[in-house]
Amino acid sequence: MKGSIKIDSSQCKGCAFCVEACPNGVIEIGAKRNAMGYFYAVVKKDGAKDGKGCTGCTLCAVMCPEVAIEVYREER
Amino acid sequence: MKGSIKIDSSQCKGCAFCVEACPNGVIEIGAKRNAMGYFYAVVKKDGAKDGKGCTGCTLCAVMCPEVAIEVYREER
Amino acid sequence: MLIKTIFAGFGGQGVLSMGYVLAYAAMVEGLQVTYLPSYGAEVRGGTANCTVAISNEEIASPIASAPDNVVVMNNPSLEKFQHQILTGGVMFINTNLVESRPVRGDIVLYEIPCNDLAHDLGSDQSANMVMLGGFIEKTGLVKMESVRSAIGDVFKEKKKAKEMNLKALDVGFDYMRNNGGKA
Amino acid sequence: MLIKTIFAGFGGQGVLSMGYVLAYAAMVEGLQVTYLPSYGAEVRGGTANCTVAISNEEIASPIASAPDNVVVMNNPSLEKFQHQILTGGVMFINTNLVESRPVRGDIVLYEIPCNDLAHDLGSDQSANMVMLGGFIEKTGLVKMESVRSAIGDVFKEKKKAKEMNLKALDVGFDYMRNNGGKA
Amino acid sequence: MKKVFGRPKTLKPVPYHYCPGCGHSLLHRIVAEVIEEMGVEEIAIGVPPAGCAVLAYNYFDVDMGEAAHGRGAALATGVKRVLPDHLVFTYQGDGDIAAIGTAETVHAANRGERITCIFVNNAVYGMTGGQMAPTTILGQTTTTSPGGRVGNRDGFPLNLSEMLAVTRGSAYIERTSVTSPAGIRATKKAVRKAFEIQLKGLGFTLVEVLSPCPTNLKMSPIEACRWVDTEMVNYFPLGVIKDVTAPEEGKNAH
Amino acid sequence: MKKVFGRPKTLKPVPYHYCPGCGHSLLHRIVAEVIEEMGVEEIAIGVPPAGCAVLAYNYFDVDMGEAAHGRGAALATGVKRVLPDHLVFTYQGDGDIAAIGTAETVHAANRGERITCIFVNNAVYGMTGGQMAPTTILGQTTTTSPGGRVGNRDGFPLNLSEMLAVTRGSAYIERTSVTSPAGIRATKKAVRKAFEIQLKGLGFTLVEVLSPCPTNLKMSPIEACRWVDTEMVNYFPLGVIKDVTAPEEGKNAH
Amino acid sequence: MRGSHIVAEAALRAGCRYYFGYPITPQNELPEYMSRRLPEVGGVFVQAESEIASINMVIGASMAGARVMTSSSSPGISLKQEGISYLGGLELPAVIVNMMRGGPGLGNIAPSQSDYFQATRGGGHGDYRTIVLAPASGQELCDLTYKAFDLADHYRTPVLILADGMMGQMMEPVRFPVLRDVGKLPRKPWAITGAKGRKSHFIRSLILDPGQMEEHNWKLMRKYEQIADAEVRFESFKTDDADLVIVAFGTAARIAKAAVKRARNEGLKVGLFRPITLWPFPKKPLQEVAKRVKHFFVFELNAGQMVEDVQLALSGQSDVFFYGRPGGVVPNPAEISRIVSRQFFQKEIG
Amino acid sequence: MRGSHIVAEAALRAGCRYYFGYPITPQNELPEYMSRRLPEVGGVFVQAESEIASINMVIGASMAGARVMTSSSSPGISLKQEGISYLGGLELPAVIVNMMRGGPGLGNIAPSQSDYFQATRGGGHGDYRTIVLAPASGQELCDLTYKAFDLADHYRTPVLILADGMMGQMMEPVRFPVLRDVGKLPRKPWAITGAKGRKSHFIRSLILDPGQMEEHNWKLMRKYEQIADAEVRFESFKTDDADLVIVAFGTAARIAKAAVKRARNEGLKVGLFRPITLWPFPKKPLQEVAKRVKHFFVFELNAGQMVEDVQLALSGQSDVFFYGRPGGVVPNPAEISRIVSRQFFQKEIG
Ligand SMILES: Cc1ncc(C[n+]2csc(CCOP(=O)(O)OP(=O)(O)O)c2C)c(N)n1
Ligand SMILES: Cc1ncc(C[n+]2csc(CCOP(=O)(O)OP(=O)(O)O)c2C)c(N)n1
Ligand code: SF4
Ligand code: SF4
Ligand code: SF4
Ligand code: SF4
Repeated sequence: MKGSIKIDSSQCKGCAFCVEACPNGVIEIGAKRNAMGYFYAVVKKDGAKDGKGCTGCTLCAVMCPEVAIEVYREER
Repeated sequence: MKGSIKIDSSQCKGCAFCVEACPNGVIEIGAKRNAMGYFYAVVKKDGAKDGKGCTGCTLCAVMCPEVAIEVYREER
Repeated sequence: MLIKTIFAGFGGQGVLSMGYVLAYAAMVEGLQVTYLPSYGAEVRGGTANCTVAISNEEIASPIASAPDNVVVMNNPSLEKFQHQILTGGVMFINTNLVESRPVRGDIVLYEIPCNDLAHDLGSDQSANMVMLGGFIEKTGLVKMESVRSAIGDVFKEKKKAKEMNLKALDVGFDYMRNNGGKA
Repeated sequence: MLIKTIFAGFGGQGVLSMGYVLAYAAMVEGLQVTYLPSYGAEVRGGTANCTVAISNEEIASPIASAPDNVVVMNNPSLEKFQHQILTGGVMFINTNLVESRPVRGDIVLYEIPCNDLAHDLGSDQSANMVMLGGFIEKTGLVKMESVRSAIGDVFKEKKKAKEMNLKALDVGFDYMRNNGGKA
Repeated sequence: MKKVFGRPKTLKPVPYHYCPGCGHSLLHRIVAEVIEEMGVEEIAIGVPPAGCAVLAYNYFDVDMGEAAHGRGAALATGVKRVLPDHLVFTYQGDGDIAAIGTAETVHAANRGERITCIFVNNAVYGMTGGQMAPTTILGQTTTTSPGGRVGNRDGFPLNLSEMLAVTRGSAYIERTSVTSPAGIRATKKAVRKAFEIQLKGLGFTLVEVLSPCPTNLKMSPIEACRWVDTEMVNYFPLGVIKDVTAPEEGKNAH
Repeated sequence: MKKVFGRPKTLKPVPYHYCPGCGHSLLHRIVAEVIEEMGVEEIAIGVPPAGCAVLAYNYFDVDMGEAAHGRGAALATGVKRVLPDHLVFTYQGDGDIAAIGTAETVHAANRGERITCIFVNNAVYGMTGGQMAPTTILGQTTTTSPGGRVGNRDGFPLNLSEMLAVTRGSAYIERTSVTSPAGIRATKKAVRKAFEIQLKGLGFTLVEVLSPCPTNLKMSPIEACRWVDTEMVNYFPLGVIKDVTAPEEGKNAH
Repeated sequence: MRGSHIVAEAALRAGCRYYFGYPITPQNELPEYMSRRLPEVGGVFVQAESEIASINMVIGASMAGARVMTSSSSPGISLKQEGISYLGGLELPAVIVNMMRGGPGLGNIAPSQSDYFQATRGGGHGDYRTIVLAPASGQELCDLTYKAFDLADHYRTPVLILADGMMGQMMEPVRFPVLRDVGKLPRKPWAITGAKGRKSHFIRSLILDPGQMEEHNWKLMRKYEQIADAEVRFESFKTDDADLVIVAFGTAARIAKAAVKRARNEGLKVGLFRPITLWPFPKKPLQEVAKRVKHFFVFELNAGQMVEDVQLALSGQSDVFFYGRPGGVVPNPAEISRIVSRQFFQKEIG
Repeated sequence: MRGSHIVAEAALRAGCRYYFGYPITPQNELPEYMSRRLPEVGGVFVQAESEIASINMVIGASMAGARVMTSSSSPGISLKQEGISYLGGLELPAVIVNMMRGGPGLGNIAPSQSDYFQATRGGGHGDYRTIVLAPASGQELCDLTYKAFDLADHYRTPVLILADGMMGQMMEPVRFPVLRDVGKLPRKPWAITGAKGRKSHFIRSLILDPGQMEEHNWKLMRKYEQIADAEVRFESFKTDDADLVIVAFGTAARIAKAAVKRARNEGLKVGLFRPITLWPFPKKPLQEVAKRVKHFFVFELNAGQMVEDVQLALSGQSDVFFYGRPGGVVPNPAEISRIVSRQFFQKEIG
C-alpha cells in the first residue's frame, strides 16, 4: 500500500512521538525551529531506511498530540 | 451463682434492652415514670418466672445504654 | 388583643401539635397568628415547647418572654416557665406527670389528669388533645368549632388519629367544665 | 538611579535564571533590587519573562511598564516588548531565534547569536548565560565579578552547571566586546 | 458481693442527652472501657463530630477537640502530627464521615494516618432530625426520601469501609454492631484492636458500628435493633474488612 | 489519494496550549473523535476542570461549562438532572478528581449519576507546576515531595477507580493509557463504551487515562511515555475495573 | 405554614424545579418539603453529600438554564462561598437561602443575624455582590422568594434570602402568588443546552488576561450599580414625625416595630426604618429620613454589622447608636423600648 | 529570596513547625519551600487533599498547641471560610496567608486586592474578626509573618497575611530575625495534649445556650477591641504638609509611594497613608491626618473595598476619591500621579 503524510510544521511541537511510531522510519525531527520555537518533525528526504516509505498506516497521526499530521492513502 | 443488680432509676430511659437481655427474666419495665418522664426498669418483685433469679451474668448491664445498671456477684 | 401561649413538655408528648392545632384554629377564625416551635433536633432528649401568639392586628414578635398562658405537661417545664408567665396569667398543669406546683401566687392554675383521661379513652397518645380541650374551655381563645375543623385539616390523612383526637378534645373540654379543674 | 530590565523568551530558555542571576549580582553589590518573574504554570506553553529593577534607593514598583532594557530570546517576546521599551532604551536580541527586528528607531539594538555560541561551547542550555555576558558588557549594570559570584551561589550545588555557566558568561561578554554586537 | 459491672472511670458521671436505646450511649461506654482497660487515658485525645454525638466531650473524661461537620479525620491528622505518640480517635456519624467528610476520611486513610475513626452507622441523620444518610438503605423512608430511598435517584447505601480498604494506607477496618451482647463484645474487641494497631504505628484504623436510632427509625429501641440485625446487615455485612496484621489471606476480606 | 486521517470536526482548529508530548492533547482528540463518530455533538455538554485542561472549552466544539477545582462531578450532576437526555462528561486531572474532588466524585458514582468522567491521571499537578498528586507514585520526586513520595507520610498512590467500583451506582470503569497506538485505541473504545452506557442510563461511568506530563516529570516526551508504561502501571494496572454490561464474572474485575 | 415551607412553596410557584441541598438546622424543613413536592411537579430534589457539592450542582443546573435553589444555615453558607463567588463571576442566576444561626464556629441554632457582613460584602473572593433580601414576615418570605427568581434571572446574578431560624420555624398565614408556567419563563440563550441549531458556546470564569478580567469586573460593577439604582427596597414606619428612628431588618425589625408602638404609647416619637434589600442597601432613602431625623438607633441580632452601612449612608450627619444581641438571644420589644426611652432621656431628645 | 520563600522562612524562624496546605498559584513556592525545609528542622509538612482539609488540620495542630500555618490564594481562601470562623470561635491561634489573585470565580493569577472585604469583614459566618496584616515589601513580609505568630498566640486568634502574587513572586533582599527556640515559646495550658497530671478538658465552639453564646460573643468583642487599641499599624509618608493623601495598602501602596514622589517633584503636596493592619483598620491615625488634610485618594487593586473603611473613619469630614483597577492590571506610578494631578486641578487643591 502506498500512502503519504502532511505534517503541519507550524503546529508541531517536536515531541517525536510520530518518529517513534512510524514502523517505516519515514519521519525525523528536523533542524529548524518553527515560530513557537520547536524543532519540528519532517518527512525524511531520503525516504525510510529500507526504502519502503509511507504506507499510510496512520500510526504517526494517531500518536500526534497536536493533530499536526494528515494521512493520505492510495485508493484501491 | 448468685448475683444482684442495682438499677439507677433516675438514669433509666426505659429502652427495655435489659429486659430483653436478661436470660432469667429478672427485669421488667415498671409502671412509674422518673423525673425525665420515662417508665423505668425495675427488678421484678416476684423474681424471675423460673425462680432462678439474678446470676450476675452482667448481660443486662452490658446492654444498658445509660450505664444505669450495676451488677454484683457473690464471691466464691 | 394579643394573647401568647406557651405549650411545654417532653419531646414525645405532642406539645407541638397542641400549639399547631390552636394556631390553625385561630387562622380558621381569620385572626392574626404566629406559631413558633422550639426547634432543633440538634440536641436530643430535651424538652419541647412552642409559642402561639393570637391577635387581631399584626404580631410583632412570635416570641413570648412573658406569656399570658402556659400549658405544662411535665415537671421541667413547670420549673422553666413559672417565672416567665405574666402576673394574672393562666397555667394549665397535667397532674399525671407534674408533681410540684408553682411557687407564685399571682397566677391562675388549672389542673387536669390528661394521661389518665386519655388512657381511659384507650388512646395514650391523645393526652395532648385532652389538655387542649380543657385549655379551650377555660380560655375561650378560639371556638371549639374552629379547633374541630383544625384537627380535621391537620390530621386529614390519618383518619383514626383524627377521630381519637376529636374525642380527646371533648373529654378534656368536658372534664374542665364539670370539674372546674381549678387548683 | 533606577534601571529596569525585562528578560523574555520561551519557557525552557532560562530567561528566569538570567534575571535571577542579575538580581543576585546587584544584591552582592549592596544595591536595592527587586526581581519579579512572570509566574503561573497555570497556563502551559506560553512565554516566560521576568523583570529586574536595580536602584540605589527604595524601589516602588517591581513592575516595568516602560523598561530601560529588554532582552528578547524569541520572536513573540520581541513583538510583545518592543512597544514598551523606553525611548533610548536598549534591546538585546538572540539572533539565533529572533528573525524579525523592532520597527522602532529610537532604541539601541545589540545582537548576539546565543545558541550558536552556547552550542560551540558544548552546552546548548547555556545560551542564556551567553546573553547575560553580552548584556553585562554593554550595560555595565553590575560588575562581572559580582555576576560570577552570583552564579557561584545560585548554582552552588550543581557544580557542572556552574562551570558551564561561568564559561558561557565569558563567551558572551567577549563576543560583545569583540564584535560590538551593534545591529 | 463484689461489683462486677459498673461505670468506667473514663466516662464522666453525667447522664447522656441521647434518646432511649440510642447506640451512641452504648458505644460511648465501650470506647471508655477500652481506654480505661488499656490505661491510655492520659494520651488519649478524642475528636467529636457534628452529629448527635456533638456533646461527646461532656462524657469522655479525656482531652477532646470538636471538629466541624465531617472534618474529624483532618482535625485528628493535625493533632496526631503534633503529638505522634498520643492515641487520637475521631467519633463520627455516617453523615459526618461518609457524606460531607468523604474526602477527609479517604485521604486520612490513604496517608496511613495513625488515627482511629469510630464510625457510628445508624443509617440516618440523627441530629438534624432524620434525613437520608449515605448509609440509608434502599426503600428506607426518611424525611428527605419520603417515598423510600431509590438508588439511582438518591444514591445507594455507601460502603465507605470497603472503599477505605482499597487505600494502601488503611491497616485495620472492621464492621460490628451494638445491638446485642455479642455485638457489643465484638465492638469492644475491634476498638481495642484498632487502638493497638494505631499505637503500633501500622496505619489508619476504623471501626464501623451499626447502631440503632430508634427515634428516627420511628421504632421502639428493640425493634430498631432487630431492624439493624435483619435489614441493615444486608448492605453492611459484619466482620473484618481489612487487617494488615492478619495472616496473608485474611488481609483484605473483600 | 484519500485522506484517511485528519482533525475531527468537533475539535476546533486551534493550536493547543499544552506542552510538547502532553497526554491532554491526545485525549482531547480521542474524545472529539468519539463524539463525532457517535454523532452526539448536539447533545454533548462538557465540563472542563481547573488543571492544565482548564481551557478545554477552547478546543472542544460542543457546549461546555467550567467547574471550580474538583467540582466537575457535582456540576455535571446539576446539568444532567436538568437535561437528562444529554451526554454529559467531565474532563478532570488527578488532583481535580482524586484530591479536592474526592467527595463529589465518590457520591456522583454512588448516585449512579448518568455522567462520564474522563480522568486524566498524569501522576502530578501539572497546571500549578509539578506538585505531588494523589496518584504520584512512591519515591517519585515532585516539588512538594522533594525527597520522593513516602506513603505513610505523604499518602500512597490512590486508586480512585478501584474505590469507585465499590459504589453500587458505578456502571463502567476502565483504565487505559495514551502512550502508544494500542493504548490510544483502547482509550477510544473505552470512552465510546462509557458514553454509550451513559446514554443507556445504566449508571456512572469513568475512564481513567494514564497520561504523560513530560514537563513535570522532567523527561522527554518519549521517556515520559515509557515511565508511564513501566512505572505507573505498577500502581495503576490497565484494564476494565467494573462493567455492569459484562457477563456475570467480569462485572467487577477487582 | 412555617417559614421554611413558605420559602419552598414560593420557590416552586416561581418556577423553581431543581433543589440541591444538605441538611442543617434550622432549615431542614425546607429541603424536606422540596423532597416531597418537587417530584410531584416534575422537578428534581437531590440531597447532596455536602454544601459544596450542592452549590456546584446549583451552578450546573443554572448553566443548563433552570431555575434552581439551595438553602443552608451559617456554617453551611460559609462552605458555599467559593461557589457563590463563581456564580457571581460566571453571571449565573440562582437563589440561595441562609437561615442564619448563632456563630462563629458551630455556635448554636438560635436566631441570629451575624452573617450580615458575609452576605453583603461577599464572603467569597473577588469583586462581586449578591442581591440580599431580608424578609420579616411569612408573607414577605413568600413574596421575596418569588421575586428572587425573577431578579436572579433578570440580572444573571445570585440572590440571597437572609432569614433566621425564627423566620424559618414561625408559622404565619400566607397568600401565595400564582404558579408560573415553567415553559413560559424567558429563554436563556446563554445557557449550555447542547449546540443544536447554533454554534457551540461555553461558560467560564477564568479570564487570564488582566485587562479582560478588569473589563469583566467593571461590567459586573456597572450591573451592580444598575441594581443599586433599581432594586432598593425598604419599609419606613412612622418616620415622618420621628425624633429617633430605629434601623433594623428581619426578625430584629419585627421586635423593633413593637418597640416603636410601645414608645409611641409613651409619647415618644419613634419610627422604624427597615431595609428589605440589605444589598443594595437603601442608602438614599435612609439619607432622606436623615434630613429630618438626627438620632438613629441600630438594632441587630449580632455584634454590629449593618451599623456600618448606616454609618456609611449617614456619613457623620446624624448620631448613630448601636444595640446588639449576638448569640441567639432574641430580646422582647419591652427591652428595646426601654433602651429607646433611655436614649431619649440621655440625649434629651424631643 | 522571593516573597513566598520569605514568608515561609520567617514562619520557620518564628517557631512554626507545622504546615498544611494545598497547591494554588500564585503561592506554590511557599508550600514547596516548606516541604523542603520543615523536615530539616523536625517539623511536618502535609500537602492536604484540599483547602478544607488543610484548614481543619491547622485547627487540630493548633488545638494540640503548635505554631501552625497554611497558605492559599483567593478561591482556596474562600473554601477555608468555615474553618476560619471555627478558629475565631474556638479562639485558636493560626497564621493564614492569602496571596490574592484576580476574581471572582477562577479569575486569573495576576496580583489583586479584591479579597479585602472577605479578610476584614469575616468571609465566614458569625461575629468574629481576624487580624489582617498587609505587607508591602520583602522585609515586611518577613517581619509581619514573624510577628503574626506572636499575635496569634497572644490573642488566641487567627491572623491573616494578605498579600498578592506580585508580593509572593518578587525577590528583594531581606534581613531575617533570629530563630526562636520552639521549646521556649510560652506554654499553652488550654491546649489538648492528653490529660496527664491534670483534669481532662475540651475545646469546642458549640454553645447551645443563647445566653452563653452571647457572653462568648461579647468576650470575643472585648478581645477585638483590645486588639483594635493595641495593634494598629500604619505608615505615614509625607502626610505632614500634604494637601492630598493617598490611602493604599500592599502592592498598591508601593506604586502610590512612587506616585507621591513624582507628584512632589511636580510640586504637588501629596502624601501616603498606608494601613499595615487592615483589621484593625488604623482609624484614629487616619482621623489625625484628616485634621490637617481635606482630600483623600483611595487607590486599590479592586473595585472599591477599603474605601469603605476610609469613609467610615472620615465619616464625611473629608472628601474621598476612589480609583481602582480590578482584575490584575497593576498600573504604574505615572498613571497614579497623573490622576493625582488631575485631582489637584479639578478640585483646585493647593
Ligand atoms: C457544615 C455543616 N453542615 C451541616 C451541619 C448540620 N449537621 C449537624 S450533624 C449533621 C448530620 C448528623 O448525622 P450523622 O453524622 O449521621 O450523625 P448522627 O446524628 O446520626 O449521629 C448535620 C447535617 C453542620 N453542623 N455543619
Ligand atoms: C479551590 C482551588 N484550589 C486550588 C486551585 C489551583 N489548582 C488549579 S489546577 C490544580 C491541580 C492541577 O492538577 P491536576 O488536577 O492533576 O491536573 P493537571 O494540571 O495535571 O492536568 C490546582 C491545585 C484552584 N484553581 N482552585
Ligand atoms: S507527533 Fe506531532 S507534534 Fe510530535 S513531533 Fe510528530 S508531528 Fe510533531
Ligand atoms: S437497659 Fe438501661 S436504660 Fe434501658 S431499660 Fe434497662 S436500665 Fe433502663
Ligand atoms: S436521634 Fe438517633 S442517633 Fe440521635 S440520640 Fe436519638 S436515637 Fe441516638
Ligand atoms: S504541565 Fe504536564 S499536563 Fe500540563 S500541559 Fe504540560 S505536559 Fe501537559
